[in-house]
Amino acid sequence: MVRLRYFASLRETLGIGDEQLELPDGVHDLPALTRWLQDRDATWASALADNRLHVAINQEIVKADASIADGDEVAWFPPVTGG
Amino acid sequence: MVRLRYFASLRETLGIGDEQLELPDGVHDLPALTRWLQDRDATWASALADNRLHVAINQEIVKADASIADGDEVAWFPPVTGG
Amino acid sequence: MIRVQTDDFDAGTELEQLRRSNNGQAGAIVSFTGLVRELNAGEQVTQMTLEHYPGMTEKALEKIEQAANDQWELTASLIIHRVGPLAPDDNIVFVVAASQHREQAFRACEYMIDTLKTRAPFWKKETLPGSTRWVTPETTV
Amino acid sequence: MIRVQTDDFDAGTELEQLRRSNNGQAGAIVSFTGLVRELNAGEQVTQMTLEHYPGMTEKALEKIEQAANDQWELTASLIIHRVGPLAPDDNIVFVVAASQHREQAFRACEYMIDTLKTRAPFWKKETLPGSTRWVTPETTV
Repeated sequence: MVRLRYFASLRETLGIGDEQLELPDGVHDLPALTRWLQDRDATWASALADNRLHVAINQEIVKADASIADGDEVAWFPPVTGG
Repeated sequence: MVRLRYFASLRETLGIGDEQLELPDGVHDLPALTRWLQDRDATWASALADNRLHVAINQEIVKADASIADGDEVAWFPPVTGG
Repeated sequence: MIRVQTDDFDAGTELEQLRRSNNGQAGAIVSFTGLVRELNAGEQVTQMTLEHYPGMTEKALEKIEQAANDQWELTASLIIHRVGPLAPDDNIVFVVAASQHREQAFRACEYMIDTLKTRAPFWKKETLPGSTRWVTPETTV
Repeated sequence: MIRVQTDDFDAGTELEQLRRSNNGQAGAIVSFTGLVRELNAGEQVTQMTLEHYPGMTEKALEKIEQAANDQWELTASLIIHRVGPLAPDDNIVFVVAASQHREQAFRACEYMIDTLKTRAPFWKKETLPGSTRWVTPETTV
């Protein structure tokens, strides 16, 4: 299982903030997982295509080609605006 | 009359913080006034020879060649150390 | 020390605590307070809601504080950030650096708030009269 | 606003007052607090006395505050400096700049304390165990 999280405007666009799923067959890195999610529908396809999104794996920001393993927590979010 | 003021370590060295005097004949600028005060004795001569001293006329820092007029308040002091 | 909280904080209490536990060490304390502004990007803000990523937020703030302590000689440091609903003039964030030397305190405090603004997972949503909008890095200060 | 006083000040009260009178304007408040250090230039300081030049001090501080407001867009500014006898950890000086933009607040606050340290007529005398000494620019921070 992996835990997937979506924050802020992305959470609102997708209508979901948190989900758990079995890592799909053949998905071992972030690009593959993102593509798999984008295949869900047009909303997911377009929302996750935004190259300003950041991704954190296990609560650490990662690069676009990061690998993913069972048990990971993966989060997508727009640029941060705290402070 | 001019009012003369001395602060901090200079005040302690001279043993005086504040005095009033008639502007001596021929004294129209800071170098002349300083020389006149240095003529008082060896303590004054040496204390006012310190080129790190600052001078304010009417509570504004001035350059070494500033002119002096009757009614002025002239202050000598070491480099400031507030804050 | 870092804290993420919905409750308000009192800048004075925090500064006074730092001063009392100073033990004669620091000569300089620099603080940054971030407040909710009433006007942002030309629009009247009536409320602001701060969302964050619990867990990651704390890790990010701890990392920022640690990096500041690695780069500068600090006797104390503090980051407090609020989450949840806020109104104009409400406190959002409080960042403090104490050091023997004022330059170190200024540099460390500015580093912490600058880094927090680009690295810590907080998102601001503004309520305007009749609408809401997510703040973007272009419309924040 | 500037104040020269023998009484202590409360940084929290001052910051809270700034915040309450902010009217949604400033998003950033930067403050500098200067404290009496216990150890200066390797020596134990048991007391410090701050002498100043009454009249000129106020003019100098007003000029510094005015120059900061001329250079940066501030919504509020404040300089408080104590004079008279002080003990380790006591407050000496409090400098605050509030602005819509945090960079402006940081630059203005640092400018005011830096300029105060070289221009405002204050002199520190330290009491050490068994002696006293005037602080010089070389032995201050």
